[in-house]
Amino acid sequence: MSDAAHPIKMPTRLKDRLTRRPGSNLSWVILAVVFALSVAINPAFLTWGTIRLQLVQAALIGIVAIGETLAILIGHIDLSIPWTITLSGILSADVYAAHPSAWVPFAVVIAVGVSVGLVNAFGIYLLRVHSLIWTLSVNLILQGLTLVYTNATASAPSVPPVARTLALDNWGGFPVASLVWAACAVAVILALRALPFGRHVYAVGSNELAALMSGVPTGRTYVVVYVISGLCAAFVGLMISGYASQAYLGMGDSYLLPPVAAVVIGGTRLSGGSGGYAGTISGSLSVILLQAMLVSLNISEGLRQIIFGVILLGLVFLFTRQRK
Amino acid sequence: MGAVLDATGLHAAGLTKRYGGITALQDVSLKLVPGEVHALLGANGAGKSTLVKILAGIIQPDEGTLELNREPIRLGSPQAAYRARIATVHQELSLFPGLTVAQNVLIGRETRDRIGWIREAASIDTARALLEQLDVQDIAPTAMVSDLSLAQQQLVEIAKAMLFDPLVLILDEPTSALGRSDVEHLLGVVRKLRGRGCAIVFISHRMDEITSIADQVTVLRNGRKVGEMSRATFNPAKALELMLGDTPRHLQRLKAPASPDLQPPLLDVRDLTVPGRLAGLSLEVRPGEVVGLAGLEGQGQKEALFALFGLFRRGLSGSVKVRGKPARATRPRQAIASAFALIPDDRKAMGGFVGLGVGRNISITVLDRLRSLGVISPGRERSLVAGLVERLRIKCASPAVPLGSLSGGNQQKVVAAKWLAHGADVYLFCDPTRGVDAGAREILYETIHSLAAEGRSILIYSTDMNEFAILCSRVLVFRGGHVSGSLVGAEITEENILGLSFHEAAHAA
Amino acid sequence: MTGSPTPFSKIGPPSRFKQAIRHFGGAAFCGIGLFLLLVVYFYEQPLALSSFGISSLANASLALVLVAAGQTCVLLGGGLDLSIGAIVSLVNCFAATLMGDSILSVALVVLGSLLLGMLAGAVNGLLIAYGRLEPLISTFCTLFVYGGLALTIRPQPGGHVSDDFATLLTGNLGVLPYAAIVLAAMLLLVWMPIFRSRLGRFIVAVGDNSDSAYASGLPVRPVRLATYVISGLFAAVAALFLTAETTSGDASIGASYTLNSLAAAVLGGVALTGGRGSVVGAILGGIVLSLILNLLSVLGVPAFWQDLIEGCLLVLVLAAAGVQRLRIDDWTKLLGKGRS
Amino acid sequence: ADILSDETLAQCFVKASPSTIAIAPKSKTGPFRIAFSNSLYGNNWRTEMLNSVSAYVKQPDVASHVKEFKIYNAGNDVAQQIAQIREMILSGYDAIVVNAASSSGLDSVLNQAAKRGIVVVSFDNVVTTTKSINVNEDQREMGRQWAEFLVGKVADGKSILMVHGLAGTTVDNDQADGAMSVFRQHPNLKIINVYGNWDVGTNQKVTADALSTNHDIGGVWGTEGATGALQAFLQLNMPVVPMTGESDNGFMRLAAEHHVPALVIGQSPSLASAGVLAAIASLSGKSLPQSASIPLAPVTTDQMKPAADYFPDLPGSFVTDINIAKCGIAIPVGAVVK
Ligand SMILES: Nc1ncnc2c1ncn2[C@@H]1O[C@H](COP(=O)(O)OP(=O)(O)OP(=O)(O)O)[C@@H](O)[C@H]1O
Ligand SMILES: Nc1ncnc2c1ncn2[C@@H]1O[C@H](COP(=O)(O)OP(=O)(O)OP(=O)(O)O)[C@@H](O)[C@H]1O
Ligand SMILES: [Mg+2]
Ligand SMILES: [Mg+2]
Repeated sequence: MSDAAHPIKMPTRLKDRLTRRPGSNLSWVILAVVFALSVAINPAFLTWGTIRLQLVQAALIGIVAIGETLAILIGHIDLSIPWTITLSGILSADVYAAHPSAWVPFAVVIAVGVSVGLVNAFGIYLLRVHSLIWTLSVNLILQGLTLVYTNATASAPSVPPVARTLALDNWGGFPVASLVWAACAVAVILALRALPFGRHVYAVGSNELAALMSGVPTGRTYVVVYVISGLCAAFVGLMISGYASQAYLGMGDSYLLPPVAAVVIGGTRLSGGSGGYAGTISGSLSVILLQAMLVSLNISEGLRQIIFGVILLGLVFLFTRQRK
Repeated sequence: MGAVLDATGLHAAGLTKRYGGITALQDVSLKLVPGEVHALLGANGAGKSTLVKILAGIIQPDEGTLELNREPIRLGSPQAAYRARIATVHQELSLFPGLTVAQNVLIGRETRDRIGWIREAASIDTARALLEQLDVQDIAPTAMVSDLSLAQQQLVEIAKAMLFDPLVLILDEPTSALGRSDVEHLLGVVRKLRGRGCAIVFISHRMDEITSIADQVTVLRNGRKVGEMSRATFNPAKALELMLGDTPRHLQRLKAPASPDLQPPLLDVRDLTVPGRLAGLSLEVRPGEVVGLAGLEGQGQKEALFALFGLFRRGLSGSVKVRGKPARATRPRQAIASAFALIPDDRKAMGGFVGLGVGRNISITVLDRLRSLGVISPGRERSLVAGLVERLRIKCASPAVPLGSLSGGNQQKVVAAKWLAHGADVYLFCDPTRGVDAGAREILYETIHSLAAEGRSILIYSTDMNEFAILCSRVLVFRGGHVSGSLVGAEITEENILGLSFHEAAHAA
Repeated sequence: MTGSPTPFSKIGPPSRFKQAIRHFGGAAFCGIGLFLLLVVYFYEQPLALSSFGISSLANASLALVLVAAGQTCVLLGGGLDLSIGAIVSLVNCFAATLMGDSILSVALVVLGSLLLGMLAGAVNGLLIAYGRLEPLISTFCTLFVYGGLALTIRPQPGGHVSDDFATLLTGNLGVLPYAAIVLAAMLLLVWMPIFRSRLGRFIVAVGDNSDSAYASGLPVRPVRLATYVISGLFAAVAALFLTAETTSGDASIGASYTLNSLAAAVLGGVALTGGRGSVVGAILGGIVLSLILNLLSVLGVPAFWQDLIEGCLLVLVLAAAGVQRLRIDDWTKLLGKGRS
Repeated sequence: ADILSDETLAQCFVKASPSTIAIAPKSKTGPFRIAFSNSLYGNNWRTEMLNSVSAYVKQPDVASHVKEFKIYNAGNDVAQQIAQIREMILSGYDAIVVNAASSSGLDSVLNQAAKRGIVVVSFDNVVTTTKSINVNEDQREMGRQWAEFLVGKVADGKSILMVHGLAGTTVDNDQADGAMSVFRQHPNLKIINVYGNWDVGTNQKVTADALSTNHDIGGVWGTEGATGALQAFLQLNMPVVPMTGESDNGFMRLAAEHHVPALVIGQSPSLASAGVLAAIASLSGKSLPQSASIPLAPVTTDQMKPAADYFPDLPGSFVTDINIAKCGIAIPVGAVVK
């Protein structure tokens, strides 16, 4: 109707992108600012050694944040990551000690990740419990399970060699961890953009009822999202055990909220249905740089926390303000 | 009653509102006079709701001024509008499902005792009195709003507006969700308020309502005022022409091709029952047939469509067959697999993804088919989307803009487009033209016509009785959850439908 | 068409029973649970009925109960407060660091603590209501800020608390523990007046549907702000009580209260999505939760099993609530967000 | 053997300072009911502590004094620990042995316990009330010895990286104070402070961060979790520097393997057993110092012997010094690692 007055304009994709998604572009700007700040505070941040180190750290957060991004995109959250990491790290070291063969760590990662994902999806999709509190409870159960299983002592003397390769080695000058991260990132970005699964994720996140009524397999989407999230966390558990050369209790404790922060800084909205993994990449790097910068400032723990909180707040303020 | 509006009333001048590139309203002036019903006419997206939102203080105009009783006023917030005694019933209802009717009606104006505590009993009395003023007897003030039907919620919303003893009452499409008798009721209420010296803004897409109630008519097109008529000069045909622009349009009866009886029924439903909602529905629909589900609001028509589409998770009994194969569903995916498609009435809640782009809304049903080498081919997606946008004349800046930024009618077209893309044997239309303007309505009619011509079966529920006469070859009239009679061909008239709605047919034709 | 029959059935008020279930279902559930727990507890520890035993129980649960009530206020308004535990820590450190022995100093510190709690809540509220940030993420950020402030005030646990203040809050008057009196006072002097007045109604309305609230002309932003200020106040009182109980300040004391307050609220039937629930439920939920934790120790449950049991319990309760929802036989009701 | 011989007790419980007063014994007839209140759990040290103390009370010499021994775990939650201690008071135990979640937070409830005639012993994270017998290793001295070791090995003008434990805890503050008392006399050494939270991963991360931004680190003052600090050097292929740390098996193993000059002084998990010993002694009528120091047992890299000081077959996180010879506490490794 009245096509003359409002012709269907077909703007160039580039223009589209710039006007429609200021969030994810802004997150790279912020990363640049954080990086510039780090360098100003300590020029050593410009050395390849430091950058490489930060890349490994960022890879750990970044891979975990794949699952977190997906969970947040479907309008939920995953806070069961810390003890999924710990359980998988400890279990893979343990089982490997008993059966030292190369595929064992991966089998453990898959078993842990898939089971945690299924339990999460069960509570959140089938029972429709709020994901925040369900995943926190699952986290508590995993903590209990780990403690009961280990009798609160990590017992394996060493970690599988593949864990060390993943976390410590370099290939062609690049840390293996960040190469793995890059590969995962490409895969997830492609999946979100070009696979039906990706469209399903956005559809469920923006209106689950409408998704159901459009024939989207909503249950399967939940399951896949949470299983991926479990797998990412379990895999990172293996990597961290390699990084520290041992699996220990509480090794995932610092992975509760930073992944959420990375996702949010990356411009994905917590209400679901909008955002993507590209932003999370810069979000992960920003979070890690911020942490490292605060360490290098050599200030009291309390002040460091305050600064982290305030800076995060500032970033969130820039990115996630609700429209209304 | 408090002070009344003096004869100058509310005067809006030169209102302009832009959303990014779209000018939703351009230099529109409006005079609201006490004791008059001022109707706003316009196609979907003409800017009616935008104007309403400005008067309600929800949004602020980019340009323009407002004067109330010759004093300039600024409506910076909804509170400001209420203080000026301008009360609005929005197109999208603004109720609290978790609160009772009385709590909803009196929200923010509760009766309180000296220390400021709410006196529930007094509030309930006030709410009851207000509902009685509106001649509503069947809603208890202590009922939960979530238990009410849409029509009842609409009345609660009006009662809520009445509490402000408004000088200006704005009703944005109050009748779009109502059945015939509710509409009559509501128009009666509007007349009563007019009699009390209220200035009323009334928006509707139904010409007969405008004819019967409006004292003044303002016609909008693409955000501009294109005509003004008084009761005396009002002429529906002329108004339609102004609304739609130069393109001449003729609504005419679309005759579905009479289906040869030899063809086996595409859809065969026997004794379909949903406890408490649908009592034993049986029907057969042949390819190319368009069957209407008529009756007063809330008699099980919608439930029938929802039950076929798998929206009831349990309790279904009876049989459903499509092309002779069992097709009873407890999940929409099952129903879709048996070749059903449902175009729902509640766009926001069920139809679309307001935050996602128009293109993505359309392609969601056919992702598998758009794949090449496993990934969705952007080219194929783009051409599919572009084709449907053009076919249904969806008005949007680009297929990438979010669905939520489109006007209601265009959103509805997007929802239909999604199912045209997918294709189905049986199309279920649930009040598809609710709140849709004449132009879009015609496009939807054409679409239904062509679907029938292709040999699909179509079931339509509508709150607009005229639609059955235009579209259907057969109409089933529902009453109390079951079919009370059916009409064929020339029998399909408003009178006959209403007759069957109220009195059980002695013998179904 | 005058005299036409009404096309829809008359909608009467829901039965009293249905209404009661809607409002107090969670509370009733917790009440039953509480009763069972108490029976087991008194069976295991008969001395629990002594005045020392009763005040022990009351003291063990009061802080969580108060924090849960504060959290409930925010939840009812459609928000969420992850920083509430950090506010507890902050106020605790503040009070234990500045308190002297004179009555004047105690009074000033108590007043200052309440103000500090409300200020911290107000900052949350301003960020969310006026800064338009998502509650989850912004209170996650302030969690660090308040926790960091607490750590800056008190890098190591310690401080001084007046003995009179400590005994006044943690002792007992006959069999009646002061903790119960504090709770009753908070409910009668703060909660009741708010929730019987317009503000309380607005809080529930905003939590139910904030768009409607805006369109209905309710002061949505001030109401949101108010929920956080109130929750800050409750957190501050909880912190003062903890200060009296622990006679010291500790920057990590509040850490466990965030999840536990959410869990208590959910146990008590408060919806995490806003607008539904009662404070009675949250209070009972808080008592049940702390009693369970206590009972696990009394029953000699091996240490490493405690987390597991606590977690399983939570999941079971959540699942029970979820199974209720499974009985909804209509997809549109089960998933519908836009309910208008 | 008599675990309560005067000689053992005198060797084991040394006055923490000359001004330390003695606590009058509460002589009762045994065997005794002893409650054990632990705070945090879930790290290796605490687990070994719980395992070793459980094993200790089952040793025949000890068991004859103990009628009931019950462990309560509060987690790092003062209020929860207070509730549990109130529960112990109600249940009428003879002694309460506590590893506190907060140094001053338990004072009031422990005073109430003492008022009811219950013997109160605190260890590791000790409490400030004087009604309790405090048993600990001298953390300040430990920090001081580590610092002395480094000062002798690091060239002037270099930096020393102090990888602290958990900010704000008494133990961390004491260790740091002891260290600073030495470092302050060497103003030419630059001190860099980071917090490793006593955890290997965090140690590794903060050390790696510090290493990549500071290139003149000549020594690492590390505590629990120093394994991570050492691994950071190895991971970055940096030449190792003199280090200190606690008795983590992994740290000692790596130090021995890579010939890192290191000084290891451990906080023994068997402090808990020493606490139980103190409780039994006090109940049996022995007078003890109110604040007692258990003798330290420092080891340097050149002194370490496999299977005695460190264990190639056990996990890196195993805490090695589970015996306190001077207190007569000997726990078999098998009882601690399960
Ligand atoms: N928030 C918004 N952002 C962008 N564009 C908007 C927004 N709200 C309205 N518009 C645009 O403004 C125009 C007028 O919309 P409006 O809702 O006023 O139409 P209407 O006349 O009420 O239509 P309908 O009959 O379908 O309700 C439409 O083109 C719509 O797409
Ligand atoms: N100019 C256009 N003509 C026709 N269809 C378009 C056009 N631009 C986009 N679309 C379609 O509109 C939908 C939404 O476009 P959008 O720009 O979000 O895709 P996109 O940029 O590929 O998304 P993303 O980059 O997040 O994967 C897509 O289905 C796309 O194919
Ligand atoms: Mg409109
Ligand atoms: Mg409309």
